[in-house]
Amino acid sequence: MKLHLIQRSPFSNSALKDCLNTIGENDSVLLMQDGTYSLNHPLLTDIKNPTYALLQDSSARGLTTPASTKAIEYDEFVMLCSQHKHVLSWY
Amino acid sequence: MPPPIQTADVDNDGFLKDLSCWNEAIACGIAQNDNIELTPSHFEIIYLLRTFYQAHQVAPANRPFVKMVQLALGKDKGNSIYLMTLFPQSPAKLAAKISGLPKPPNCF
Amino acid sequence: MTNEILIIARSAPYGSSLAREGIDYILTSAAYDQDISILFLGDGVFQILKDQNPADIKLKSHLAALEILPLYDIEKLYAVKEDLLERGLDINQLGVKVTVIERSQVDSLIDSQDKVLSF
Amino acid sequence: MKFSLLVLASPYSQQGGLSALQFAKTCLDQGHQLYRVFFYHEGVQTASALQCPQRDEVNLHDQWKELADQHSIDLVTCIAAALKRGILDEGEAKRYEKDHFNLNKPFELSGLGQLLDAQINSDQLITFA
Repeated sequence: MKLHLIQRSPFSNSALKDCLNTIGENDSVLLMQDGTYSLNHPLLTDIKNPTYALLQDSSARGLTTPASTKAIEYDEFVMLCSQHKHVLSWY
Repeated sequence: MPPPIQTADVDNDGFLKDLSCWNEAIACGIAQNDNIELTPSHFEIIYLLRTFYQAHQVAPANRPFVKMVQLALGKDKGNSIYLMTLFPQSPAKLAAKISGLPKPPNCF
Repeated sequence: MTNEILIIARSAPYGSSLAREGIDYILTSAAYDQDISILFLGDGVFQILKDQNPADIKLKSHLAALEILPLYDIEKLYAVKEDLLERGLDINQLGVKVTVIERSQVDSLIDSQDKVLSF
Repeated sequence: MKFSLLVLASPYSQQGGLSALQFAKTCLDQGHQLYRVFFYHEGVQTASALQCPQRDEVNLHDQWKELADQHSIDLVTCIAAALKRGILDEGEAKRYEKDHFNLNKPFELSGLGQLLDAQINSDQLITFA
Protein backbone atom coordinates (compact mmCIF):
# COMPACT_ATOMS: atom_id res chain seq x y z
CA MET A 1 0.00 0.00 0.00
CA LYS A 2 1.80 3.07 -1.25
CA LEU A 3 1.05 6.74 -1.64
CA HIS A 4 2.40 8.27 -4.83
CA LEU A 5 3.05 12.00 -4.91
CA ILE A 6 2.94 13.35 -8.46
CA GLN A 7 4.86 16.62 -8.50
CA ARG A 8 5.24 17.41 -12.21
CA SER A 9 3.00 18.14 -15.20
CA PRO A 10 2.23 15.02 -17.28
CA PHE A 11 2.66 17.09 -20.43
CA SER A 12 6.33 17.89 -19.84
CA ASN A 13 7.57 15.03 -17.67
CA SER A 14 7.03 11.28 -17.41
CA ALA A 15 6.36 11.31 -13.64
CA LEU A 16 2.68 10.41 -13.95
CA LYS A 17 3.25 7.85 -16.69
CA ASP A 18 6.15 6.14 -14.88
CA CYS A 19 4.08 5.98 -11.73
CA LEU A 20 0.93 4.60 -13.32
CA ASN A 21 2.93 2.06 -15.36
CA THR A 22 3.91 0.29 -12.18
CA ILE A 23 1.21 1.27 -9.68
CA GLY A 24 -0.12 -1.38 -7.31
CA GLU A 25 -3.77 -2.24 -6.89
CA ASN A 26 -3.99 -0.85 -3.36
CA ASP A 27 -1.94 2.29 -3.95
CA SER A 28 -3.21 5.87 -3.91
CA VAL A 29 -2.20 8.87 -6.00
CA LEU A 30 -1.87 12.44 -4.78
CA LEU A 31 -1.43 15.25 -7.29
CA MET A 32 0.50 18.27 -6.05
CA GLN A 33 2.43 21.24 -7.44
CA ASP A 34 2.49 20.96 -11.26
CA GLY A 35 1.24 17.41 -10.79
CA THR A 36 -2.23 18.94 -10.49
CA TYR A 37 -2.10 19.66 -14.24
CA SER A 38 -2.80 15.91 -14.50
CA LEU A 39 -6.34 16.39 -13.16
CA ASN A 40 -8.01 15.74 -16.50
CA HIS A 41 -5.32 13.57 -18.05
CA PRO A 42 -6.71 10.45 -19.76
CA LEU A 43 -4.16 8.22 -17.98
CA LEU A 44 -5.76 9.14 -14.66
CA THR A 45 -9.35 8.54 -15.73
CA ASP A 46 -8.33 4.96 -16.65
CA ILE A 47 -7.26 3.92 -13.18
CA LYS A 48 -9.32 2.66 -10.26
CA ASN A 49 -6.91 3.77 -7.52
CA PRO A 50 -8.05 6.46 -5.08
CA THR A 51 -6.88 9.81 -6.40
CA TYR A 52 -6.34 12.99 -4.41
CA ALA A 53 -5.30 16.49 -5.41
CA LEU A 54 -3.90 19.19 -3.18
CA LEU A 55 -6.58 21.88 -3.31
CA GLN A 56 -4.19 24.82 -2.78
CA ASP A 57 -2.09 23.73 -5.73
CA SER A 58 -4.98 23.08 -8.12
CA SER A 59 -6.93 26.22 -7.30
CA ALA A 60 -3.75 28.32 -7.55
CA ARG A 61 -3.54 27.10 -11.13
CA GLY A 62 -7.19 27.75 -11.95
CA LEU A 63 -7.97 24.06 -12.19
CA THR A 64 -11.18 22.38 -11.10
CA THR A 65 -11.13 18.97 -9.50
CA PRO A 66 -13.26 16.36 -11.30
CA ALA A 67 -15.63 14.19 -9.27
CA SER A 68 -13.32 11.17 -9.56
CA THR A 69 -10.61 12.98 -7.60
CA LYS A 70 -10.82 14.11 -3.99
CA ALA A 71 -9.59 17.62 -3.25
CA ILE A 72 -7.66 17.71 0.03
CA GLU A 73 -5.74 20.19 2.17
CA TYR A 74 -2.39 19.80 3.91
CA ASP A 75 -4.02 18.30 7.02
CA GLU A 76 -5.20 15.34 5.03
CA PHE A 77 -1.96 15.20 3.01
CA VAL A 78 0.02 14.65 6.21
CA MET A 79 -2.59 12.16 7.44
CA LEU A 80 -2.39 10.17 4.19
CA CYS A 81 1.40 10.05 4.49
CA SER A 82 1.12 8.65 7.99
CA GLN A 83 -1.30 5.93 6.83
CA HIS A 84 0.89 4.43 4.09
CA LYS A 85 3.95 2.22 4.39
CA HIS A 86 5.79 3.92 1.53
CA VAL A 87 5.35 7.46 0.23
CA LEU A 88 7.03 7.86 -3.15
CA SER A 89 7.63 11.17 -4.89
CA TRP A 90 7.56 11.32 -8.69
CA TYR A 91 9.20 14.39 -10.16
CA MET B 1 67.01 4.11 -1.50
CA PRO B 2 63.88 6.19 -0.77
CA PRO B 3 62.65 8.36 -3.64
CA PRO B 4 63.50 12.08 -3.55
CA ILE B 5 61.10 14.37 -1.74
CA GLN B 6 59.49 17.37 -3.37
CA THR B 7 57.40 19.86 -1.44
CA ALA B 8 53.98 20.16 -3.01
CA ASP B 9 51.45 22.97 -3.03
CA VAL B 10 48.78 21.52 -0.76
CA ASP B 11 45.63 22.90 0.85
CA ASN B 12 44.90 23.25 4.56
CA ASP B 13 44.12 19.56 4.83
CA GLY B 14 47.27 18.48 3.01
CA PHE B 15 45.56 17.61 -0.28
CA LEU B 16 47.26 18.47 -3.56
CA LYS B 17 45.87 21.65 -5.14
CA ASP B 18 46.86 20.87 -8.71
CA LEU B 19 46.14 17.18 -9.23
CA SER B 20 47.91 17.11 -12.59
CA CYS B 21 51.34 17.82 -11.06
CA TRP B 22 51.43 14.56 -9.06
CA ASN B 23 54.58 12.46 -9.23
CA GLU B 24 56.45 10.13 -6.86
CA ALA B 25 58.57 12.88 -5.37
CA ILE B 26 55.48 14.95 -4.62
CA ALA B 27 53.79 11.89 -3.12
CA CYS B 28 56.77 11.60 -0.78
CA GLY B 29 56.37 15.26 0.10
CA ILE B 30 52.67 14.84 0.96
CA ALA B 31 53.42 11.67 2.94
CA GLN B 32 56.15 13.43 4.89
CA ASN B 33 53.54 15.84 6.29
CA ASP B 34 51.95 12.78 7.92
CA ASN B 35 55.34 11.41 8.99
CA ILE B 36 55.23 8.56 6.52
CA GLU B 37 58.25 7.49 4.50
CA LEU B 38 57.03 5.91 1.30
CA THR B 39 58.37 2.48 0.30
CA PRO B 40 57.74 0.30 -2.76
CA SER B 41 54.93 -1.36 -0.75
CA HIS B 42 53.24 2.02 -0.44
CA PHE B 43 53.67 2.74 -4.12
CA GLU B 44 52.15 -0.59 -5.08
CA ILE B 45 48.93 0.52 -3.38
CA ILE B 46 49.23 4.11 -4.58
CA TYR B 47 49.42 3.10 -8.24
CA LEU B 48 46.55 0.68 -7.77
CA LEU B 49 44.45 3.48 -6.31
CA ARG B 50 45.43 5.93 -9.04
CA THR B 51 44.53 3.41 -11.76
CA PHE B 52 41.21 2.75 -10.04
CA TYR B 53 40.51 6.45 -9.80
CA GLN B 54 41.39 7.04 -13.46
CA ALA B 55 38.96 4.29 -14.45
CA HIS B 56 36.06 5.21 -12.17
CA GLN B 57 36.58 8.81 -11.02
CA VAL B 58 35.53 7.77 -7.54
CA ALA B 59 37.81 7.35 -4.52
CA PRO B 60 36.68 4.22 -2.68
CA ALA B 61 35.53 4.28 0.95
CA ASN B 62 37.45 2.14 3.46
CA ARG B 63 35.79 -1.22 2.95
CA PRO B 64 35.67 -1.09 -0.86
CA PHE B 65 39.29 0.10 -0.74
CA VAL B 66 40.29 -3.08 1.06
CA LYS B 67 38.25 -5.15 -1.37
CA MET B 68 39.85 -3.41 -4.35
CA VAL B 69 43.34 -4.26 -3.06
CA GLN B 70 42.23 -7.80 -2.31
CA LEU B 71 40.98 -8.33 -5.86
CA ALA B 72 44.20 -6.98 -7.37
CA LEU B 73 46.87 -8.28 -4.96
CA GLY B 74 45.23 -11.05 -2.94
CA LYS B 75 44.31 -11.41 0.71
CA ASP B 76 47.85 -10.96 2.04
CA LYS B 77 47.67 -7.30 1.12
CA GLY B 78 43.93 -6.84 0.73
CA ASN B 79 43.19 -6.68 4.42
CA SER B 80 42.70 -3.74 6.69
CA ILE B 81 45.61 -4.56 9.03
CA TYR B 82 48.15 -4.47 6.20
CA LEU B 83 46.70 -1.27 4.78
CA MET B 84 46.47 0.28 8.23
CA THR B 85 50.19 -0.40 8.69
CA LEU B 86 51.02 1.43 5.47
CA PHE B 87 48.46 4.21 5.82
CA PRO B 88 47.62 4.55 9.52
CA GLN B 89 44.24 5.50 11.01
CA SER B 90 42.10 6.02 7.92
CA PRO B 91 43.78 4.09 5.08
CA ALA B 92 41.42 5.01 2.24
CA LYS B 93 41.56 8.71 3.03
CA LEU B 94 45.29 8.90 3.64
CA ALA B 95 46.14 6.79 0.59
CA ALA B 96 43.89 9.03 -1.52
CA LYS B 97 45.70 12.12 -0.25
CA ILE B 98 49.16 10.74 -0.97
CA SER B 99 48.02 9.39 -4.35
CA GLY B 100 47.00 12.87 -5.47
CA LEU B 101 43.25 12.21 -5.55
CA PRO B 102 40.86 15.11 -4.91
CA LYS B 103 39.85 15.92 -1.36
CA PRO B 104 36.52 14.33 -0.50
CA PRO B 105 34.06 16.93 0.78
CA ASN B 106 32.72 15.14 3.80
CA CYS B 107 35.32 13.16 5.66
CA PHE B 108 36.51 15.71 8.19
CA MET C 1 20.46 -2.85 12.03
CA THR C 2 20.46 -3.58 8.33
CA ASN C 3 17.55 -2.24 6.34
CA GLU C 4 16.49 -3.29 2.88
CA ILE C 5 16.59 -0.06 0.92
CA LEU C 6 15.47 0.32 -2.66
CA ILE C 7 16.70 3.24 -4.69
CA ILE C 8 14.59 3.96 -7.75
CA ALA C 9 16.82 5.57 -10.35
CA ARG C 10 14.58 7.31 -12.85
CA SER C 11 16.70 10.24 -14.01
CA ALA C 12 18.79 10.14 -17.14
CA PRO C 13 22.45 10.92 -16.49
CA TYR C 14 24.41 14.03 -17.59
CA GLY C 15 21.60 16.49 -18.42
CA SER C 16 20.86 16.88 -14.72
CA SER C 17 22.99 16.10 -11.67
CA LEU C 18 20.20 14.09 -10.02
CA ALA C 19 21.30 10.70 -11.31
CA ARG C 20 24.83 11.32 -10.06
CA GLU C 21 23.63 12.57 -6.69
CA GLY C 22 21.55 9.41 -6.46
CA ILE C 23 24.69 7.31 -6.95
CA ASP C 24 26.47 9.32 -4.27
CA TYR C 25 23.65 8.46 -1.88
CA ILE C 26 23.83 4.80 -2.83
CA LEU C 27 27.59 4.62 -2.21
CA THR C 28 27.17 6.35 1.15
CA SER C 29 24.37 4.04 2.25
CA ALA C 30 26.34 0.95 1.28
CA ALA C 31 29.29 2.11 3.37
CA TYR C 32 26.93 2.05 6.38
CA ASP C 33 26.11 -1.63 5.89
CA GLN C 34 22.65 -1.30 4.42
CA ASP C 35 21.16 -3.85 2.04
CA ILE C 36 20.76 -1.78 -1.11
CA SER C 37 18.91 -2.62 -4.31
CA ILE C 38 18.63 -0.33 -7.32
CA LEU C 39 15.76 -0.22 -9.78
CA PHE C 40 16.41 1.55 -13.07
CA LEU C 41 13.02 2.78 -14.23
CA GLY C 42 11.84 5.18 -16.94
CA ASP C 43 14.68 7.38 -18.18
CA GLY C 44 16.82 5.87 -15.43
CA VAL C 45 17.56 2.95 -17.78
CA PHE C 46 19.79 5.36 -19.74
CA GLN C 47 22.15 5.28 -16.74
CA ILE C 48 23.24 1.74 -17.51
CA LEU C 49 23.98 2.08 -21.24
CA LYS C 50 27.46 0.86 -22.20
CA ASP C 51 30.00 2.95 -24.13
CA GLN C 52 29.29 6.17 -22.22
CA ASN C 53 32.03 8.62 -23.06
CA PRO C 54 31.34 11.94 -21.31
CA ALA C 55 34.94 13.21 -21.19
CA ASP C 56 34.24 15.67 -24.00
CA ILE C 57 31.30 17.21 -22.16
CA LYS C 58 33.54 17.55 -19.07
CA LEU C 59 31.49 15.29 -16.84
CA LYS C 60 32.42 12.16 -14.92
CA SER C 61 31.27 8.86 -16.35
CA HIS C 62 28.12 7.61 -14.73
CA LEU C 63 28.72 4.07 -15.91
CA ALA C 64 32.25 4.06 -14.47
CA ALA C 65 30.76 4.91 -11.07
CA LEU C 66 28.13 2.15 -11.40
CA GLU C 67 30.87 -0.35 -12.23
CA ILE C 68 32.23 -0.13 -8.69
CA LEU C 69 28.94 -1.17 -7.04
CA PRO C 70 30.16 -4.79 -6.56
CA LEU C 71 33.04 -3.46 -4.45
CA TYR C 72 30.36 -1.94 -2.21
CA ASP C 73 28.54 -5.31 -2.14
CA ILE C 74 25.63 -3.93 -4.14
CA GLU C 75 24.62 -6.77 -6.42
CA LYS C 76 20.85 -6.37 -6.74
CA LEU C 77 20.30 -4.22 -9.82
CA TYR C 78 17.02 -4.27 -11.70
CA ALA C 79 15.84 -2.61 -14.89
CA VAL C 80 12.29 -2.43 -16.22
CA LYS C 81 11.87 -4.39 -19.45
CA GLU C 82 9.15 -2.25 -21.01
CA ASP C 83 11.08 0.95 -20.26
CA LEU C 84 14.13 -0.46 -22.08
CA LEU C 85 12.00 -1.57 -25.04
CA GLU C 86 10.17 1.75 -25.22
CA ARG C 87 13.57 3.45 -25.58
CA GLY C 88 14.77 1.05 -28.24
CA LEU C 89 17.32 -0.59 -25.96
CA ASP C 90 18.10 -4.24 -25.47
CA ILE C 91 20.14 -6.06 -22.87
CA ASN C 92 23.23 -6.23 -25.13
CA GLN C 93 23.53 -2.48 -24.95
CA LEU C 94 23.83 -2.42 -21.18
CA GLY C 95 27.15 -1.87 -19.43
CA VAL C 96 26.37 -3.37 -16.03
CA LYS C 97 24.77 -6.65 -15.05
CA VAL C 98 21.11 -6.13 -14.22
CA THR C 99 18.09 -8.34 -13.71
CA VAL C 100 15.43 -7.31 -16.20
CA ILE C 101 11.97 -7.34 -14.65
CA GLU C 102 8.54 -6.50 -16.00
CA ARG C 103 6.45 -3.52 -14.99
CA SER C 104 4.02 -5.83 -13.27
CA GLN C 105 6.79 -6.97 -10.90
CA VAL C 106 7.80 -3.48 -9.75
CA ASP C 107 4.93 -3.10 -7.28
CA SER C 108 5.85 -6.18 -5.24
CA LEU C 109 9.57 -5.32 -5.41
CA ILE C 110 8.83 -1.95 -3.80
CA ASP C 111 6.46 -3.46 -1.25
CA SER C 112 9.09 -5.96 -0.12
CA GLN C 113 11.48 -3.21 0.94
CA ASP C 114 11.86 -1.47 4.30
CA LYS C 115 12.62 1.91 2.74
CA VAL C 116 12.33 3.36 -0.75
CA LEU C 117 13.73 6.56 -2.21
CA SER C 118 13.85 7.78 -5.78
CA PHE C 119 16.24 10.06 -7.62
CA MET D 1 4.74 9.73 14.03
CA LYS D 2 8.29 10.63 13.09
CA PHE D 3 8.68 12.44 9.75
CA SER D 4 11.75 13.60 7.86
CA LEU D 5 11.77 15.69 4.71
CA LEU D 6 14.14 15.64 1.76
CA VAL D 7 14.15 18.94 -0.11
CA LEU D 8 15.57 18.75 -3.64
CA ALA D 9 13.76 21.75 -5.09
CA SER D 10 15.59 24.94 -5.88
CA PRO D 11 14.15 27.76 -3.78
CA TYR D 12 12.50 30.50 -5.88
CA SER D 13 12.81 28.42 -9.11
CA GLN D 14 10.49 25.66 -8.01
CA GLN D 15 7.50 25.28 -5.72
CA GLY D 16 8.88 22.29 -3.83
CA GLY D 17 10.55 24.31 -1.10
CA LEU D 18 7.31 26.09 -0.23
CA SER D 19 5.40 22.78 -0.24
CA ALA D 20 7.96 21.26 2.11
CA LEU D 21 7.69 24.20 4.49
CA GLN D 22 3.93 23.97 4.62
CA PHE D 23 4.09 20.22 5.08
CA ALA D 24 6.53 20.70 7.96
CA LYS D 25 4.25 23.22 9.68
CA THR D 26 1.22 20.96 9.28
CA CYS D 27 3.17 18.00 10.68
CA LEU D 28 4.11 19.95 13.77
CA ASP D 29 0.56 21.32 14.17
CA GLN D 30 -0.73 17.77 14.19
CA GLY D 31 1.70 16.83 16.93
CA HIS D 32 4.00 14.73 14.77
CA GLN D 33 7.74 14.80 15.27
CA LEU D 34 9.91 16.33 12.57
CA TYR D 35 13.16 14.41 12.93
CA ARG D 36 15.19 16.11 10.22
CA VAL D 37 14.93 18.25 7.10
CA PHE D 38 17.69 17.34 4.66
CA PHE D 39 18.58 19.66 1.79
CA TYR D 40 20.14 18.04 -1.28
CA HIS D 41 20.56 18.74 -5.02
CA GLU D 42 19.35 22.31 -5.76
CA GLY D 43 17.60 22.33 -2.37
CA VAL D 44 20.92 23.22 -0.72
CA GLN D 45 20.45 26.81 -1.93
CA THR D 46 17.78 27.15 0.76
CA ALA D 47 20.56 27.23 3.37
CA SER D 48 22.14 30.45 2.12
CA ALA D 49 21.67 33.20 4.68
CA LEU D 50 22.34 35.77 1.96
CA GLN D 51 19.15 35.24 -0.04
CA CYS D 52 17.19 38.47 -0.47
CA PRO D 53 13.77 37.88 -1.96
CA GLN D 54 11.53 40.92 -2.27
CA ARG D 55 9.85 42.03 0.95
CA ASP D 56 6.47 40.74 -0.24
CA GLU D 57 7.83 37.27 -1.00
CA VAL D 58 8.53 34.37 1.35
CA ASN D 59 12.13 34.15 2.54
CA LEU D 60 12.61 30.39 2.67
CA HIS D 61 15.84 30.54 4.64
CA ASP D 62 14.28 32.72 7.34
CA GLN D 63 11.10 30.64 7.49
CA TRP D 64 13.03 27.41 8.07
CA LYS D 65 15.24 29.12 10.61
CA GLU D 66 12.21 30.40 12.50
CA LEU D 67 10.58 26.98 12.48
CA ALA D 68 13.81 25.31 13.59
CA ASP D 69 14.30 27.82 16.40
CA GLN D 70 10.75 27.23 17.64
CA HIS D 71 10.74 23.45 17.39
CA SER D 72 14.45 22.57 17.44
CA ILE D 73 14.41 20.81 14.07
CA ASP D 74 17.57 19.45 12.52
CA LEU D 75 18.26 21.37 9.28
CA VAL D 76 21.01 19.46 7.50
CA THR D 77 22.51 20.51 4.18
CA CYS D 78 24.49 18.00 2.15
CA ILE D 79 28.07 19.20 2.34
CA ALA D 80 29.18 17.83 -1.04
CA ALA D 81 26.20 19.31 -2.90
CA ALA D 82 26.52 22.58 -0.97
CA LEU D 83 30.24 23.21 -1.42
CA LYS D 84 30.11 22.97 -5.19
CA ARG D 85 27.14 25.37 -5.26
CA GLY D 86 28.87 27.93 -3.07
CA ILE D 87 27.09 27.25 0.22
CA LEU D 88 29.77 27.31 2.94
CA ASP D 89 29.89 27.73 6.69
CA GLU D 90 32.75 29.51 8.43
CA GLY D 91 34.82 26.36 8.85
CA GLU D 92 34.53 25.31 5.21
CA ALA D 93 35.30 28.84 4.04
CA LYS D 94 38.59 28.61 5.92
CA ARG D 95 39.26 25.12 4.61
CA TYR D 96 38.73 26.20 1.02
CA GLU D 97 40.46 29.54 1.51
CA LYS D 98 37.39 31.66 0.72
CA ASP D 99 36.84 35.13 2.12
CA HIS D 100 33.14 34.67 2.82
CA PHE D 101 30.63 32.19 4.12
CA ASN D 102 26.84 32.13 3.97
CA LEU D 103 25.65 29.25 6.13
CA ASN D 104 24.85 29.73 9.82
CA LYS D 105 23.09 27.85 12.60
CA PRO D 106 20.53 26.35 12.74
CA PHE D 107 21.49 25.13 9.27
CA GLU D 108 24.45 22.80 9.29
CA LEU D 109 26.62 21.06 6.72
CA SER D 110 27.00 17.32 6.96
CA GLY D 111 27.38 14.19 4.88
CA LEU D 112 24.81 12.00 3.15
CA GLY D 113 25.02 9.66 6.14
CA GLN D 114 22.59 12.09 7.78
CA LEU D 115 20.05 11.46 5.01
CA LEU D 116 20.48 7.73 5.47
CA ASP D 117 20.04 8.15 9.22
CA ALA D 118 16.85 10.15 8.58
CA GLN D 119 15.54 7.51 6.20
CA ILE D 120 16.23 4.68 8.63
CA ASN D 121 15.14 6.38 11.83
CA SER D 122 11.97 8.12 10.61
CA ASP D 123 8.66 6.45 9.98
CA GLN D 124 8.37 8.41 6.78
CA LEU D 125 10.80 10.36 4.58
CA ILE D 126 8.95 12.63 2.15
CA THR D 127 10.72 14.05 -0.91
CA PHE D 128 9.88 17.54 -2.20
CA ALA D 129 11.28 18.20 -5.66
